[in-house]
Amino acid sequence: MSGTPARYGMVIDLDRCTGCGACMVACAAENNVAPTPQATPRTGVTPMLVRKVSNGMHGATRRETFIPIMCMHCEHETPCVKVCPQQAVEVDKATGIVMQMPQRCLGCRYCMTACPYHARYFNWRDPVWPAGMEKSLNPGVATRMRGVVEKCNLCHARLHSANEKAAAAGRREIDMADYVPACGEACPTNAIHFGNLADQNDPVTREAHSANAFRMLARIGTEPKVYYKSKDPWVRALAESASGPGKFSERPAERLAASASEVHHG
Amino acid sequence: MKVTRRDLLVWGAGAAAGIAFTPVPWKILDDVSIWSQNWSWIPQPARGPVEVKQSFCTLCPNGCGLRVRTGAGWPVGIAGMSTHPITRGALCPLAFAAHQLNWHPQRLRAVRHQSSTSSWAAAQAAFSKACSEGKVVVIDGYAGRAASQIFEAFAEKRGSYRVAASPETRALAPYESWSGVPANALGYDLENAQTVVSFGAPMLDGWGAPGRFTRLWAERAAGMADPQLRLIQIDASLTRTATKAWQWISIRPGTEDALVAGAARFLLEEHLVPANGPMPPLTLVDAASQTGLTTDAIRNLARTIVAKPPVVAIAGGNNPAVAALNVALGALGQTGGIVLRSKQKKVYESADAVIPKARAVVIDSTVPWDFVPRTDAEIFRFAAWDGGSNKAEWLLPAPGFLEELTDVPTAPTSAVETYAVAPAVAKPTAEVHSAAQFLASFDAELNSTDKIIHARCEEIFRARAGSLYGRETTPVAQVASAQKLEEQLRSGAVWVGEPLKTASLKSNLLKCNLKEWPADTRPERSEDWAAEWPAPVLPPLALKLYQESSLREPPERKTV
Amino acid sequence: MASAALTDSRWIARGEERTSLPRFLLWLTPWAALLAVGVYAAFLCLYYGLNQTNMDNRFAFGLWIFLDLGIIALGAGAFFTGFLVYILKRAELRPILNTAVVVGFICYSGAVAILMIDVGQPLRAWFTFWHPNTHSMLTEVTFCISCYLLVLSLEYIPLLLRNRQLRKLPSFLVFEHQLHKLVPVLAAIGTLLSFFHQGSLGGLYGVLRGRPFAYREGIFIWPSTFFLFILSAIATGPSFLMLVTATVEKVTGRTLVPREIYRRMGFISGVLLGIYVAAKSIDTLVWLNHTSPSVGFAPWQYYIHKPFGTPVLFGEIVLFGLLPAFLLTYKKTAAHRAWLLSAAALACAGVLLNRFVLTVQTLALPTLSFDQFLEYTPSWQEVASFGAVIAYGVIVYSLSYRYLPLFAQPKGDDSNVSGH
Amino acid sequence: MKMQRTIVVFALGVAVALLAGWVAFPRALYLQKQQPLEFRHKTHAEKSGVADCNECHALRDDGTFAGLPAMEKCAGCHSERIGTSNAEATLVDTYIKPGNETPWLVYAQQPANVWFSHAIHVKRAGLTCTECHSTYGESDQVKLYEVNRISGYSRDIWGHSISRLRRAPHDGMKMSDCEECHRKHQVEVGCLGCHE
Repeated sequence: MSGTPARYGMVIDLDRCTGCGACMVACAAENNVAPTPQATPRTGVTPMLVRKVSNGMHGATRRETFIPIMCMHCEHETPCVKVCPQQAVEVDKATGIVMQMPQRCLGCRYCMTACPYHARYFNWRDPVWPAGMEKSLNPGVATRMRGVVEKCNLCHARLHSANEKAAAAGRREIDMADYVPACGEACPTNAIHFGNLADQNDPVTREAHSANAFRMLARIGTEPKVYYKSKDPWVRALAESASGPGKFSERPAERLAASASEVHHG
Repeated sequence: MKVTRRDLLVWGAGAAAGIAFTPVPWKILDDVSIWSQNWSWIPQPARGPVEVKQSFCTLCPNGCGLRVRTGAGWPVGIAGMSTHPITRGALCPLAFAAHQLNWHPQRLRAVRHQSSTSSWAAAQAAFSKACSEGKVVVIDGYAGRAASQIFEAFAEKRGSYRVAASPETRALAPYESWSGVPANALGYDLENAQTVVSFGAPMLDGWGAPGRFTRLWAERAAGMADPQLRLIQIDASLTRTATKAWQWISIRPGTEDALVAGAARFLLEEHLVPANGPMPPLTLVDAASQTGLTTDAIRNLARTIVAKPPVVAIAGGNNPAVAALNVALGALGQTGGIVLRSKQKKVYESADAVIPKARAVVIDSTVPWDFVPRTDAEIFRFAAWDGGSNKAEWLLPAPGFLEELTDVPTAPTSAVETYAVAPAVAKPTAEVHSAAQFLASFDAELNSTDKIIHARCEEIFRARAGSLYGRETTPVAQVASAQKLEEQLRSGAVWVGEPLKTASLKSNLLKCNLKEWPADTRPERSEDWAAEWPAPVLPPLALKLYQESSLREPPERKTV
Repeated sequence: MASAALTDSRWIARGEERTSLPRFLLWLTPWAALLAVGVYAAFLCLYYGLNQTNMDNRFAFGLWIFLDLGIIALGAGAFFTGFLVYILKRAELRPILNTAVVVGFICYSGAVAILMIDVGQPLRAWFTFWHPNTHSMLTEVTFCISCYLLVLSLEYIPLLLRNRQLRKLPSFLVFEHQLHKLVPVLAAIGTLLSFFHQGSLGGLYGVLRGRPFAYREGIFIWPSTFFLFILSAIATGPSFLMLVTATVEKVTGRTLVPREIYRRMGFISGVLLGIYVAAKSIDTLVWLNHTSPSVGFAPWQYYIHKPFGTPVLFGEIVLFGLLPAFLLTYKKTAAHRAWLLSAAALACAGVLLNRFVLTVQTLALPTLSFDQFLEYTPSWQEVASFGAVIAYGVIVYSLSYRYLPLFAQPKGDDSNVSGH
Repeated sequence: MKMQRTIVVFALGVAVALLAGWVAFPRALYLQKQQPLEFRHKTHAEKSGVADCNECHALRDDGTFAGLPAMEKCAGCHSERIGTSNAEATLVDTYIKPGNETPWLVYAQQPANVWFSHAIHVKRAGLTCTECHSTYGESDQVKLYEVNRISGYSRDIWGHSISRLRRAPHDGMKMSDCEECHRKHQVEVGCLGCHE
């Protein structure tokens, strides 16, 4: 819409994340995700999902950290965009946002199998709010119906508002203060930094290129625009997969971790 | 001419061929897919103007600042109030979906008597009868509000007023008993502390005003190898706070007392602390064997604790040993320690489970749901949400989240006095009355909340101390009039009082003369954030945290 | 009943001996029941949504996709036989052509039906035609499968019109005759379409950059699985046809096609399987030593999660690949019907295992370093819908066998080839 | 003879289908609804001196579009009856005095998943109201409101021409109409540029 295309992205400082989950709740509220009593960790809709991971040790040497996982807004051969049969997913040229259009989606879930970050969610059932609670729905975000995929759209409703505000004020460029995704706004420790990676002067751009910054599964070459950073080498190693699945698992999976390290030895 | 079956077939074929050249199949195909995009049973947000209003969270006594977005007149989104001087825009996860609580399926929408639906008139009649027959006890959840004043005034004449203490207030109880200073006048000066030793307190997970310490930690500790604020977490397991602490000391569950005693003994013996307090009756070796640490580890911990003063120790609940450690460390009345924030607080009788002879007990909606008094009195319990099993004869629907005007007094752990006014942002979704309104209907002499807030504003204006934190920060001395001050407060500004001078603190107050080291007490352990959350009913979207992810353990509903 | 039986016999081709109507209905009953349960399960899925399945965000594809890939691979016999008969002029395979068409039609229509339940919003599925993403393998699959199903229907219609009663309608006879002339053209179109969708079904997984277990590097614009899928489908299609025909012979107690056809089909199947196994082995070696390590995935990590150990890979290549290829082509074993059919069964099992590994193992394996190996058990609704497709196949085939001249010589020769 | 009969019967089938599809179907598809009030744009422009659409259909300060004016706006003049028409009586007695909003049926109402910013189109792109809404603002009658029985959309979205082939310039507000105009003005917008 405006002159120079933006590349919105994030740097999430894992050393600051206390795993409180404020981003998850704020995201769900902003994006009109229904509270679903029947949902499980594998059937819920959590466009922002904080995962707890450990260094695989036990006792006093055990370390844990939290990783907010969301759509990484991949830039190169965006796996989901490439597979969608009916253009329900696209990379927006003006913003770099990987956009998911639930109204176009036919619910084939091919994109979900394509996403290495598991950042896509299927609406396994129609959203239901307790009677009256529909009044609390956030205007600017249409609710979804069952049978479609959804994911983080970088709080596009806020981008809309920022854009509209700019237009009303006669500006072409949005004021970045008007556009902060709900998760970044909610984070009590300021771990989520949102900015325009196309802008060399944006502090987020500098941070994304700092020594401790890394991207999940960077080697598969999808060029995510969500960066993480940590001073802990073991946390940075989470970006890789070669150290063996199961080692940093969320739930206690000693057996798996043990077998992985055995194989590693041999 | 006879119509044959063959004719019908041919006619049908013609019609079928013809229909393909009309809009019928194509328009229906299109409309049906549009129908599937707009199913009528799936609600969509209402259209209407969007506004932003400032208010304060009333789910717990900490009164975090909220920026509430409303759409078509209803709250549709919540964010932190970045101008709030204590929480600075940070909130706990529950706040972000709290606006949906008013439609929670467990919302109490009608008066209930002995579990069946009743009316306000019946409740009033019953309460009126009870008042005429005997004493009335009023139990408050957060003292110091305008409503609290109404409760106090009512109870003064007819019985007694008690306060159900929060875990943070309970942790201050030992200082209260040793110094005679009321616990609600004490606070932790975390803003100036350099070392915080937490014995199981969820410092980064909802302790105090949740945003306050997390903001401090984020600015002065997060990701730093040598942080300005050292957080040492003593926890049996790797809790949320422990994962992010500068140091995590893993001990056997329930052995905090022994660790405190061991560390304190070492500090006293080595004269690493100035105080000459009583010596803990536990050797380092005993402490080590109880906690499962080595003696060296305890020595190191002790040295680390005093390495970077000011230091303050914080317990997960009422733990006299931790309080004694603070006394030994000289953290009382010190900058960065435990400070007296106000001289004017009074000691309230703490509400415990047993209520002596009374005819009626009124429980305010701010009292945690798991508080169930053991009494023969008739219980009138106000609540916005029905948390299940309780022994109240009367359940009275109270205003829900942001449904009534209330004031927000100082948070329990704050180092400074604060005052704010939380305007109602949402229309009540049921016929509700607060306990204060209910009691006021029996006593014409009682002031209204509105009047008390007005009086408090005038009082602040007259005192000319502290500043107002709104869009900009204004010292009270520069505010033109009491009316202006009230206007500002009513539109979301926060008043913060002057911090009391350390010197004056030391000279007259906060001296704990410990005769002997407190005997072993099992500290109340706060294992789960949700269990200690005062509201048993969580915003429905909190499901994301414990059911749709493995981020947290599901809350255990406390049943009595 | 008698009159019903009388009516029934009017529909059976002249000169054919078929079992009595009650016996036939008895045979159909259990299948009809299975179909009914499956249709009910499918209704539940359409009415309440896919929460009726045990699929989830992590196992977004389940039993049904395995079914689709499996039956489409097995149904490849239809286009391949058409290709052999009409394009390569292998007239000796003609007796099996009708069966091939019916089997193909069943497999493809079954797959499309399951796909319509499997997508969350079937009412919007036509958007793929209106707003196609030409880069998506699924678009290619959707276009080709829909078109090929149309082709199969057109190929099935002449067969249908050759029913004794329908032949009485003169205009139908003309229509059938005209349509029949079209069949070689249809076979050519079908071959082209099948070639692409069999390939793109393989490409479906091969392009998944985010799933290094499935990801394969490209040859031209397609990942190697594109070609492997075509090869494995045409290799096992004839084997499946052999199995179907042999089963029908067993059930009816008749000899329906000349023995020679089995040997020929088996040989074709075996040779192609051999080529497939060789290609698959090369592909696996390239993937294990180059593709996967280059994106940071060590090959061993795919095989540490039981039950997906290296034996599965071994089974795919040797037990269900090399072994049947040998048995089908080696003269001594190919001469024995038992060996031949066992080998055909192994080949079919092999292609099913391959589709299973690609659909299920791909999703079960973790990608992020802190992910878990995932498990998934289909719900009864998924299993019942799966069963319904099989029941549907059996019913359609049974009806076709009973009322259509499946094994008759085409055009002008209505006598039974079986010599009965 | 037989062939002729077949052709006639077949043609009859085609004719009936064409008639049903082009004439009966559009009538059956749309449900006609009455607006709650008889409103005349022209009268308002002439008698009350409302010169600009903006005066009633205003942009708010944050750029959002208020759409139809709230009851307060009408009450500004119509706090008591002006004139003697039935509509006037209904307006004052049913809506203004009890403080109810008029339940207007909005012709150009887009579904919830569409985000259309008047501010961007009017202020940034400089479109005039009539470019999309035709000259309805100068009309002397309320239009008939028709709603699609299947999709629930106002007929103005698809447009009044059922074939959408030979349409009046402002007929239709479907996504393809938006796209057409965007293409014409070479403004490229992604899906979420206009969808919520």
